[in-house]
Amino acid sequence: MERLKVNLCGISLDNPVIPASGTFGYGYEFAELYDINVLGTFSFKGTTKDPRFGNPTPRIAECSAGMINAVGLQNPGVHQVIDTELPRLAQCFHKPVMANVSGFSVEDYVYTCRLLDGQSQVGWLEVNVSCPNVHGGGMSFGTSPEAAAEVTRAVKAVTTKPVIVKLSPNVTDIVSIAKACEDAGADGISLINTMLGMRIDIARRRPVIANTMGGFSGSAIFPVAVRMVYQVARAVKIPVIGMGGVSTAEDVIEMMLAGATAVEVGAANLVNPFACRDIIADLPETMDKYNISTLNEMIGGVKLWEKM
Amino acid sequence: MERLKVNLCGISLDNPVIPASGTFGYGYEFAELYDINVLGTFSFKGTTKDPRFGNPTPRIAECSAGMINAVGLQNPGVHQVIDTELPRLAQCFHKPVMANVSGFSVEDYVYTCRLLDGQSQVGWLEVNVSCPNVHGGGMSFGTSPEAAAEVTRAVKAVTTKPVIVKLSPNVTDIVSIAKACEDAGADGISLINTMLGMRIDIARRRPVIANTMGGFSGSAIFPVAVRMVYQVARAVKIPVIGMGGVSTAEDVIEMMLAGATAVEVGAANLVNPFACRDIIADLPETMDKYNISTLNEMIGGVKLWEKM
Amino acid sequence: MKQSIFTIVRNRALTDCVYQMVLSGDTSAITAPGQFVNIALEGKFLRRPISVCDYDDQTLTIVYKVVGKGTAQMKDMIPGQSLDILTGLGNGYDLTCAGDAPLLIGGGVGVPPMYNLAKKLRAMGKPVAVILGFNTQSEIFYEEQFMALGCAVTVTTVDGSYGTKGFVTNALPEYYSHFYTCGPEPMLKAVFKATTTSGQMSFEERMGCGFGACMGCSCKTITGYKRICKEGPVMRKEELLWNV
Amino acid sequence: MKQSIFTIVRNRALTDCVYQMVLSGDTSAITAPGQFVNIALEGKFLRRPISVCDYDDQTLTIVYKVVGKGTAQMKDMIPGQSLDILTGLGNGYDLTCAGDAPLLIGGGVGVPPMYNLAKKLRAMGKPVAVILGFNTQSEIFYEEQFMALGCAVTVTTVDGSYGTKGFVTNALPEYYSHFYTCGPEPMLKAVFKATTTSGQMSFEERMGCGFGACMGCSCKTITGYKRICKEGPVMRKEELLWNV
Repeated sequence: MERLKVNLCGISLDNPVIPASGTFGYGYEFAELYDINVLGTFSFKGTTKDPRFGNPTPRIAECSAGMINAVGLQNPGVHQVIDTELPRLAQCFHKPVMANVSGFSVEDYVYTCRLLDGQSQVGWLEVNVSCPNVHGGGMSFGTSPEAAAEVTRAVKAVTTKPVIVKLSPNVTDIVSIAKACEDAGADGISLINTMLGMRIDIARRRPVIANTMGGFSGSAIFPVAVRMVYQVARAVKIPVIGMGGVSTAEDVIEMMLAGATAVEVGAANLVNPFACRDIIADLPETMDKYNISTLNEMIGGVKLWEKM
Repeated sequence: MERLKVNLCGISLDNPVIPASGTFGYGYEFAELYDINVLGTFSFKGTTKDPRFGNPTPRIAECSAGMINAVGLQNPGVHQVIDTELPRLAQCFHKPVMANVSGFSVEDYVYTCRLLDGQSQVGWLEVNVSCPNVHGGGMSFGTSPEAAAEVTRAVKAVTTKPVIVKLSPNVTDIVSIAKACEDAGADGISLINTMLGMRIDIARRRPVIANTMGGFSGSAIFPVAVRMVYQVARAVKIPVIGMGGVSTAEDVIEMMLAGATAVEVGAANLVNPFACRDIIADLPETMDKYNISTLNEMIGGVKLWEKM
Repeated sequence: MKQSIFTIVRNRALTDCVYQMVLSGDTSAITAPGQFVNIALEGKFLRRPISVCDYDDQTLTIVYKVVGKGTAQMKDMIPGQSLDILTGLGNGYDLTCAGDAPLLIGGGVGVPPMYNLAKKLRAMGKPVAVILGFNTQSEIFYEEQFMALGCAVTVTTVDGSYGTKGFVTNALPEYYSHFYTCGPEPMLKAVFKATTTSGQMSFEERMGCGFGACMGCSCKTITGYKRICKEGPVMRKEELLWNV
Repeated sequence: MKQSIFTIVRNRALTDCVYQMVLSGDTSAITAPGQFVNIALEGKFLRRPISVCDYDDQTLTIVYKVVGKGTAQMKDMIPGQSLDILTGLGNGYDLTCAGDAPLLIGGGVGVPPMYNLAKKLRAMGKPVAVILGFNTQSEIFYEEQFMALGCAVTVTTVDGSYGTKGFVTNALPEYYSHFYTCGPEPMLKAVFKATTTSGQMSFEERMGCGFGACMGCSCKTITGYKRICKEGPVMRKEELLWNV
């Protein structure tokens, strides 16, 4: 369907809908539920150099219109991803996949990105400098322009595919970090990762989550995501992937008007395993309702009120 | 009711429930709905040196589990507050009130705080360095430790009553800002103010709010508020007022377990004008349900899981 | 203002997208036509402000247009279901300055508040002229209800498919003593410009609370800042800052 | 896994806080006793995972304890109301290793999944011994249902108010070929320690999705990391990393 197509860093997407990392595994399990080739693409589980079990359980807390997770980058490590997960994915997904990478040092990021960059199935590298659930790493890279730029530069030096840097919303000035990544060579920016949140079980008088705090996602964070996507998209020239609480076709259009070239869907997949399939199916009718001929022309289309 | 009492900066509160600034006017209008003396106290409408109309309308946007406002500190100015609003309040409220102050320069804050400090009805000064809806002021003071400390120091120099600094959540490191205020002489910290958010009307393809962005509040932001209250309360020695999405007696207890000495209720007042009265009425039964004898002993009572 | 639970008695379509809902409950806080109510809806954070079309001791009638998810939710509700409603909001119309020949002008969803106003004025024994403006015939509602009150009713349609072709301002009578109006802002501005007498105009604005707490719906007038939900929604023509 | 809409046929209290809900809908995705379903509730972000107590071609029976706002909402639902449910979640119990004298041990809300398991084993013609553990007599449910299946039922209560005084482990029979259990972790650990045969144990954990996507409920086993919602909730005694 031509009217849904967008171009993300030189690669055409049939539609802008992308399941977000950590909510779609390595894809093949969702392929048992529906044909995942209807997706624009998807971002696979955050992958690190070495295998990780992640954080102790409980890892999940419920909130109004959202949830907190503190999984802590559980993943089998890049070597098993290449040896086992990607071949399995190849049998059910025939589009370029987005490889989501995390690390605890610049060397980690370089090591993992170099290996995944060499995989023909991989279309983009999404470098996560914003995981709130791992200590001495993850988010710390995403809260300073210098650190984010350093990771970006180092990864760009060893890769050939588009590098999209995934930013944390838990910062004072998201624009300065996005610009630093752009200046360091990033081909795109994706945001927002989860917000650092906490819930307390008042009966037990302890945090609901064993790791005390975790990453808050779901429709509750959508207004913050739209704001940051808007701020970043007008400040950088590279494409922006918007995410954070997207759960309907309307949300996708709102994110694109704010400046997103593509849109990731996260927590919604955990509540409705068919969320992305349904959003894609709803897009044409929703576009008709709002007199939108092509999604591409929605990108950054918001017009401000004249200041009084 | 003894078991609900807490002490805020040397002043005893009958209960920790405080309507937040900007959701309760100058009190007397709510007094037509119920006896507002049931409140611990309330924080009156953000007051500035000069009268302000605020931002153009529309100023309000709805969100999942919350709302965005961009009122922009509409208020009659400190002189009319003292000449007209406070005398009117005196007829229906017989407890010390919390005076909420905003400004666009350190001099503004000093001018307004000095005048309100001299009013016998005023018990505390809540210095708002975190309004997201005014340009060249408000939030800018709340996003750097130095600026927040400078305002705090200047206000403390001309006042005798407890000064509580109200912080913005739109920062990378809330703890450093809270500590800077404590070091500058603040008697308390209140947080969180609203989160900067945005919604877009996809039919009109323009922001819902004339001012483009605004302050996001409501139960949606509660997990971020609990997290920041927890982080700040364990880092400072002065009392912390917790706020952000509180709408039930359970929420009040959760905030106190996180470290709050008192709790402000904001957006909930706009949906249910009797919200604070109802929360206070629900507290005793809720405390019984969770075997809580006094609220005072809940303050900072959360115990962490042992790390594995 | 009162917060209370109302029960839906009837909920029916008047046109493709305009519905009438009749509710039973405590209406004692409603003191004048032109006031509005604020309705809490399951799963929506903010209440929905809707003008009062008609009311008596135990019945409230509202006429609403389906514009978003909230009003779409309302149209699907059935008799017996209940709603949490704040009543008695806003100032409402002042009947004392109606004079001997009041003129009521309603445009689209601005028509409903005119109904109870007309009823009250008729009860005072006054002749009431009503102009109802719509875009086209299929959008017309409440014409016969106003006739049943004994009002002199003129309907205008922009496309001329029914009644007088054009805008409400194309149907102003020779003589009227005072006007009352409600409708979209362009219509209000046209009425402001075309009318020769004093009058009262009801305004719409996105509201937070609807009862004066949040300052979400403020506007500037000759007599200072006003909250459309509290000092409004009805403003005197004389206090508006329009130069049209 | 299937996502489909079920209609409530019955919803009744079994004890003060334990309820039984019978629903009709598409149960075709349920392949084994010990699986669970994940229920979407109005106004709650996450679904509520509940173990399957019994099922046939068009009926699903769940027995749930009211522990929070979500389950409180469920207990207030009435026949005719519908629920969005994910079915066929988790691995369920393996009947092939039951042996000649399977032993079923359920504690509190761990009792329900034992019911369909017992039914299946009885249908295979096996003698089934069941131990049901509760704190006190007022909490007991489903004893007669298990008897009706022809099981040898022993009830234990911690306070001795009914049946054998003490824990389920105080009632282990002389001989059994294989055990199946579900209940609170302290009970599972006691069973793990007291049993002499191979067995299968069903685990609980806070879940995000319930179908393996979020890694919210992972645990470590001898055979590697497992997701309680996907490779579990049933684990083999042999693969647990417990040294109790």
